[in-house]
Amino acid sequence: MSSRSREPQDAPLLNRGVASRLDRVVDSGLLDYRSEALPTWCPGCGYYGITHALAAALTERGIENRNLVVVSGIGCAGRYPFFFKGYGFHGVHGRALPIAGGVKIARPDLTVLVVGGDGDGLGIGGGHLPHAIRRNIDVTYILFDNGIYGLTKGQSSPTTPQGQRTGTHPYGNPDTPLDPVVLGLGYRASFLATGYAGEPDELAPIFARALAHRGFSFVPVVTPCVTFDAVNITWDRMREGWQPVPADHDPTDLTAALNLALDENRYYGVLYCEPDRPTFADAEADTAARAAGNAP
Amino acid sequence: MSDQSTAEGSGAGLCCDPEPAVSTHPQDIDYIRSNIPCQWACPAHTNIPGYILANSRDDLDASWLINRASNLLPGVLGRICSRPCEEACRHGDPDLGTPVGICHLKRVAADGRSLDVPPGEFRFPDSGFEVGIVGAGPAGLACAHSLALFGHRVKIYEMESAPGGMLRFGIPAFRLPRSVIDEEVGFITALGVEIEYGVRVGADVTLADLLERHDAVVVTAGCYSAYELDIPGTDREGVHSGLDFMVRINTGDRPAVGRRTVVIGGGFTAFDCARSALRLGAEEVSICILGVEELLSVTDEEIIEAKREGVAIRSLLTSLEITGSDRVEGVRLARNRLGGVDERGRRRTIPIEGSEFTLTADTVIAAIGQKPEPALAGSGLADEPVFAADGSSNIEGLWAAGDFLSGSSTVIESVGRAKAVATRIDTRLSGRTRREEIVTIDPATDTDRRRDWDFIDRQEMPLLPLTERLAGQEVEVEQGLDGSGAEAEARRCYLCNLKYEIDIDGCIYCRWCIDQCPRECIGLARTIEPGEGYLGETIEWTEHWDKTAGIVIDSSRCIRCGICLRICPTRCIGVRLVNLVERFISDDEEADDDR
Amino acid sequence: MGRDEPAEGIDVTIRICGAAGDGSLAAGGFMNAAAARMGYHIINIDLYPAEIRGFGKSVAHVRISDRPVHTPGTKADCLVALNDPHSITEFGTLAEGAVVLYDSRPPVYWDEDRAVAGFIEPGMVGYGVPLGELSARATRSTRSRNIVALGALSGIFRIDPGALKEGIEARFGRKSAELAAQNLQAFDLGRSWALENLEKTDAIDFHDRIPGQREGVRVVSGNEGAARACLEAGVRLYAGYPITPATKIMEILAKELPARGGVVVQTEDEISAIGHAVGSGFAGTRAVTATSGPGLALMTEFIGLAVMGEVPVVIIDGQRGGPSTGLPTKTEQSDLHIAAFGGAGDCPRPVLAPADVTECFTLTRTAFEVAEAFQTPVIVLLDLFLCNRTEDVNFSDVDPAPWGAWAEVRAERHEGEGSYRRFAVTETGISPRAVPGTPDLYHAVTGLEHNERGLPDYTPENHLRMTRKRYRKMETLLERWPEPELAGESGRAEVGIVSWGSGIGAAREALAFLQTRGVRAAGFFPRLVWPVCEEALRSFAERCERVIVAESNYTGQYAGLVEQALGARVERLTGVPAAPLDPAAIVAAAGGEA
Amino acid sequence: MTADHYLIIGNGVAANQAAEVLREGDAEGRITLVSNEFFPFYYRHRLRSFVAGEIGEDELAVRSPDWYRERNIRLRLGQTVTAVDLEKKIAYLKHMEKVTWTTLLLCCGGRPRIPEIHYGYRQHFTVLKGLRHARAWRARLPELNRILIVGGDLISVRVAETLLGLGKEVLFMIDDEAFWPLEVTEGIRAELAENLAGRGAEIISGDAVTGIAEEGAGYRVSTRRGAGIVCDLVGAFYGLVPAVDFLFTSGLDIDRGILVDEYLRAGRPDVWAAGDCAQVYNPAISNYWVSIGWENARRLGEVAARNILGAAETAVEPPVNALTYEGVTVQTAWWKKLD
Repeated sequence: MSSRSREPQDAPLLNRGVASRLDRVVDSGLLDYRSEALPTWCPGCGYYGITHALAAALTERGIENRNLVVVSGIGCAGRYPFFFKGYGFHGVHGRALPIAGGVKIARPDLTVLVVGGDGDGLGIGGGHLPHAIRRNIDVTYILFDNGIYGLTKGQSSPTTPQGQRTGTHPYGNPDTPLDPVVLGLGYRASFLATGYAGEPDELAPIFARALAHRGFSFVPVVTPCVTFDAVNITWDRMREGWQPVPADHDPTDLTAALNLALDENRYYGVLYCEPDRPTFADAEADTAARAAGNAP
Repeated sequence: MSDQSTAEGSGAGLCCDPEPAVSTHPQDIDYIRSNIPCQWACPAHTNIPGYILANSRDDLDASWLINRASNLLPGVLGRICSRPCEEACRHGDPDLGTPVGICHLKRVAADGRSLDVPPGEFRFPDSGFEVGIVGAGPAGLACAHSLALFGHRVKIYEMESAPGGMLRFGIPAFRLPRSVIDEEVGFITALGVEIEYGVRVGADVTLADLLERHDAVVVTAGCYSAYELDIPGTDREGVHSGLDFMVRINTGDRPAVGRRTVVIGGGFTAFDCARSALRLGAEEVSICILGVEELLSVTDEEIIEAKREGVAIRSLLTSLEITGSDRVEGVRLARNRLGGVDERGRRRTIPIEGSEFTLTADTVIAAIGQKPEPALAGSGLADEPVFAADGSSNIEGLWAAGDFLSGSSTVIESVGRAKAVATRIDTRLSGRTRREEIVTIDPATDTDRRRDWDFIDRQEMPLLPLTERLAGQEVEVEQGLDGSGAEAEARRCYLCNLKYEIDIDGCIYCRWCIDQCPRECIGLARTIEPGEGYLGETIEWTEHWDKTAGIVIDSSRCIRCGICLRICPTRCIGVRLVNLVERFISDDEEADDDR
Repeated sequence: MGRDEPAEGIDVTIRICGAAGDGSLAAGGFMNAAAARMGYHIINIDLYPAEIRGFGKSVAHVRISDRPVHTPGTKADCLVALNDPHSITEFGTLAEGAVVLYDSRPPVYWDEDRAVAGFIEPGMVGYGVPLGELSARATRSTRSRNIVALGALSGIFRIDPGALKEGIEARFGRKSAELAAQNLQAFDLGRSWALENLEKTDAIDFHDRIPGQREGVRVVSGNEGAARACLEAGVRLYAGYPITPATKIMEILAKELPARGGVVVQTEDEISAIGHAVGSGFAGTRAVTATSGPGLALMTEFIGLAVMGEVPVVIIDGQRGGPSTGLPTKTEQSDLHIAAFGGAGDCPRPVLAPADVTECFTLTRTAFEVAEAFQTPVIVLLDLFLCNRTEDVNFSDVDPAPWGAWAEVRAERHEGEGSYRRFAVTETGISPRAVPGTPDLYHAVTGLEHNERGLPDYTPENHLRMTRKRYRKMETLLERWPEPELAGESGRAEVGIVSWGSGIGAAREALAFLQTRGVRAAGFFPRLVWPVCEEALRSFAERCERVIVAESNYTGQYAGLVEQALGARVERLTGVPAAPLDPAAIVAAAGGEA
Repeated sequence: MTADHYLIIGNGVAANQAAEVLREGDAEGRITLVSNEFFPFYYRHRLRSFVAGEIGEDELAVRSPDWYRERNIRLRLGQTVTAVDLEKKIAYLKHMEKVTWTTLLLCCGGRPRIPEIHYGYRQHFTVLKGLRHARAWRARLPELNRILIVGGDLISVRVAETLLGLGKEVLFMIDDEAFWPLEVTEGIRAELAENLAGRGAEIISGDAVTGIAEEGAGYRVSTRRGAGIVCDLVGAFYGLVPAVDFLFTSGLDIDRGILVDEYLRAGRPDVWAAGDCAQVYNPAISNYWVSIGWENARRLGEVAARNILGAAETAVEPPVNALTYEGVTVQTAWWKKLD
């Protein structure tokens, strides 16, 4: 053993402050958005990464649990309200957005978060998305896009790539997958950001901005299903080709956003944001004002 | 580690420092205690996972050298070690099976190496100091070896005509062939250590003379004086002291034993005497012990083999008297009950009144322990030497080590402690500490251990058939693990010198590692109470999601299977190689560092 | 039941319980297939959770007998515990003296109240097998604990390992030869460990005997039977949306249909699914969709359209516990009313309910004929228990049309005066139908009330006339449909048992038991459950002192139809145990001692 | 659950007697019996008749499952305790379960002893202690003609008689290791030998087995004197050793058996032992003493239970010359010469 200099050593090297790091997590407030019961998603599920980032974003926004409502549909992601501390509404398959709209219209003071999977949001519930966007209801909709139906054990979803073999497409999925980003931009969501489950640190500020946005904010997040998808979105493959939205990107420029969305690289961050579009509540207020003033 | 480049690319925080580091922090040293229990249990702190890994990579030379770095007698200790390491081995935890055959693997390397001599060891330049050592037993040899490495000139004064001390004169050859001793002593004398035989200190030369001649003198004269049974009748013909009995046999004598031999005592010597008596033709041999078998310090294998050879063990007996006229006719015994624990941590045994009876015997061997020779009479010194526990004495330059200092102990304890004494002597002579224990922390890769290796059964030591054993004292009973046995046994080691860690900052709490973990060593942690020493035992676990501050690996339970590292989706699990090693601190490099 | 039978008879019920992911269902599958191959009769039902992991248990329930059996048996003779906490909740299903096989090498120590071993009562037999360790030895993981358990079962019960190993080899061999070899090793380790280490103290013994391999016998689930019917019927289009427990039908058809010129469309929801199917029916090709209660509820609007438009379409409903999402993994017979009545308006359509796996095939097959013959949607009511349970079936022995042949009345060319009357009022109510592509017979199908030509007509006279026409088709069907199955006592009976669908198996076993106890009992087991065969029912009721209607729902949905038909009250054996009907409950209701 | 939990390890007569007495004295406490045998409590002395085919397995059972159910006693069969933690009061079961207790009663009995000197070929010995062994004997009996019995504890003599009664050829080798744990005088030994010889057994004395090898379907046994005995089966009857290996890590005082005081307390709070596994000093014979036999075990089980419930009865009685066999009295003490 060659010797090295014997500098005075203050701290142990093996246990590098694990205890204080745990305390830091507790102090951060991240745990305040968790239920007591453990999530029942499969161990290794990407949803944990999303959930972790979401907690960080809610912490950053300082949103009180009591003022927060999470609405979901059916599917693995639909379980989220059960693992969350706050008000949740676990609705029926594909119909989360209408319920969320009802909540938000009735109680504008609440923060309403909608979560759901790709099947729920783009398949059975796909018809609701454009209309929720059109009304610009002030809710944040996070789409957990894992490209598969996990809860029913691995059938094709609207974002399953063409050619992928699934339980319902044993010879390969014949359909072109939907791209929720292009879709959202095409529907002209007033806010659209993207991300993936592998980097909670990058995802959290994106969620925070979505929550801050006035109007319908749509955030499709790519996430792996470790149980029923071994080929498309795996933890390793999910990371491929991502880079941050370029610093010079103008998020108010829809064409630029669409160009990014159609680029073969994938960008995480805010692609499009139209902060001043009137929300449904704004429009209602307008209507109310017109009605009050009998203006035409 | 293999994952590092990609992990860095993705920005995931890794808990592994890419750079190697060393630590002397007490908390890091303490980590070894709960995490590499075998190494900590070894009095010489032999790097056991290190050499077993070398074994399993079929690099027996490396394995042997790692062994030699801590204990200079791997061939000897690979046979007759008392194996405190195996008692501590994690593989022997109740839910994990049986300990790794650490000792047997040591022998595999010692017997199977290709090197004839160890390659050049690190040595300090000649210091000009001269050290005299009294006795060429394990402690004397260990002292001599260390002091030679420190650059001192060493001369050993040995009263017998051959080196080894108790190894040669106490332990029977059927357990330890003499050629093994000769070879390993040869590596020490090759460093320039001189041994003068046939010199009895106190008679042929006094300690005062030696202190004149040398800058320091170490007394490692061992425990050559047998405790004697303090009961009537020990002067009858047919009564032997166990140590004398063994020394006679080991110097070529064949003491006569009768048909019924009774051995009194329960240590290795008692068992050696009993088994030797069988080889000398005794028909009925029994060992009378004060307590019960469970409390004996000898290994289970020793007990089983003695019984297989026909030795009977009689428990809970106190000897009261050796009966007979001129010759021994029997031993009068009383039955004991177990009492409390004495100040040395041993169970008391209390004779039961009215339980006396006599066991017929024509030979009685009393092997109840040894003590240092009352020697040093005739030391020629003005003051009576008084030794402290650390080996120093009231007389400048006079030291002691080994059994002479501590009382009868095991070979590995002697070696381990003698090395420490040698370091202290060197510090005194050179004026500074030139050898220390450090923890080295290195980046590591996952091992390629397979999970099914955890279920390999402990490999049994091939033994000579009973019929061939009793043919003679020289026939070695244990044959050594063969190739496949050695390979299988080496695979069993968990390699506890690996440390798997989760970087909380990179964790998404997905619990995949917990799900896949074969032992409940990963869990949801609420907090870690600092406590004393390493964090190990003070993790506060939780089952609540809203209380889970982090997912933590309890290294003191981890069996190093590596499954968590391979499964972690955010690659926030890393592995480091943590070794407790000793290093010499040389002047040159210190000078370099100062620049 | 069954364990009381003479000793030489094999009638063993095994439950393999695990957390989802433990492979309990796969193990049950291997056991079924092997037993059937060896010549035993089997009934199997898999009970699985909606969630993949985390919560919920999954249980493979296998009954193996050397005689034909009608129910899965109520009490199990053996529990294979692949997950301790879940398995503890299974003890209520065990027969006296049952064998419990548990994992003696779980990864961690269980606390006392979480370990199956502690719940084994005196009189039961507990065998601990180190499943995890043997699995790790064979496959280096815990994946094959289920296979080890199968091996152990084979050793304990002396079940000839040949057929089991063939099944394992075939299944894993599809993935890789190495995987097959590893799993075979897992099986062998389990078997030899059991043979070498366990002291057999139970009485179940197959004596390594093979009763006789039956040619052509396959292990088939109700879903597979129904899917086979679709294939044999020459279905052109299957449109569906995944839903438990019917998804399997879609998955099979997705695999099998393309090669036979058919198409499977996975639609975005059930609304779209039945839309596709109705379109296909209108176009003159056979179409089908399969769903469960929530999907059927979504489809009711389209069912109304198909009734109104007289479009043939087959809807298979695998019933599960409701209402709403309900109990997605539990069986129930509570969709009868929505099947018969769901939707807007007076909306007649036939509802068929098979009694066993073979009938899932034959009756679904017949449903296509009836749909076309009567130009109507036909609802086939399976239930989760029927969908998922497997039985040994030899299709070469099965009469594919036990309910007669039904011919479609097609209009091939224009006859008579005026324009083509697509909805001509006839004596039978059936109007010759033309499909697109047929020359000259142009018309429109609409959901609006329409006249014989298919043109909107809201007059009260027309509405009454056309409603009568649509109901007339049901009367014709009743006239032509074979007599319902009458079982047991043919003369005067102390008790008459009426049941339908999967309840018939339990009712049959109960009836047989009652007769052995000297109770004069008769059975009425219809397959056409709506419309009700009133005449046959009336004459049955007249010769029975009591009539009990047994079904697995809360309100007695069929009993209500029976009472309506008889104009008298009947006894109801109902309840929502979220489990198949229990023969013992029927016996008890009939006043027999079980 | 705050009530007491009496955990009894064992399911022999001592264990069952203790369970019965405990239940009579404590209606509430939980009582659990754990036995590594798969069979319910059975009459051990009827095994000989079972081996001979005179009675069936059903005639061995002492109690029906209902007996336990009615008394709310949990009986765990075929389950093995691998370790106990006396501090935390947890028993670890081999199938990885932790069972906590408030009172532990060890009635773990004995297992057949094979002297270590015979370890090289122990796999060729056939033993007879429990029903498991009896089943094996019974299954093999029809094909056995010539049987060598070595050792020579009390059971061996009875088994030899049974075999002779079935017309089998019996060789009986009274080993130097014989009669362990019993020690009998030369006189008794001679008497037993004479008795067996009178029934047609061939007695071999003054010799010992040194090796066994398979030969054909049977065995060839080599002896110290150089004999080569060919036989179909070698029955080993070297007595029993207490089955206490699982307690070695517990810190409990164990010699041959669990060392207990006269009240059967095992030196730790709330830990007791009774039956064949308990070793107690008996002043009347100046020796440690392990009682064997059904009645003794039953009595010890009863005493232990009573003492657990608060009594202070001594288990040590003057030796009653526990067994009488064909007019020969055998002292059932360990390591005790009668002279």
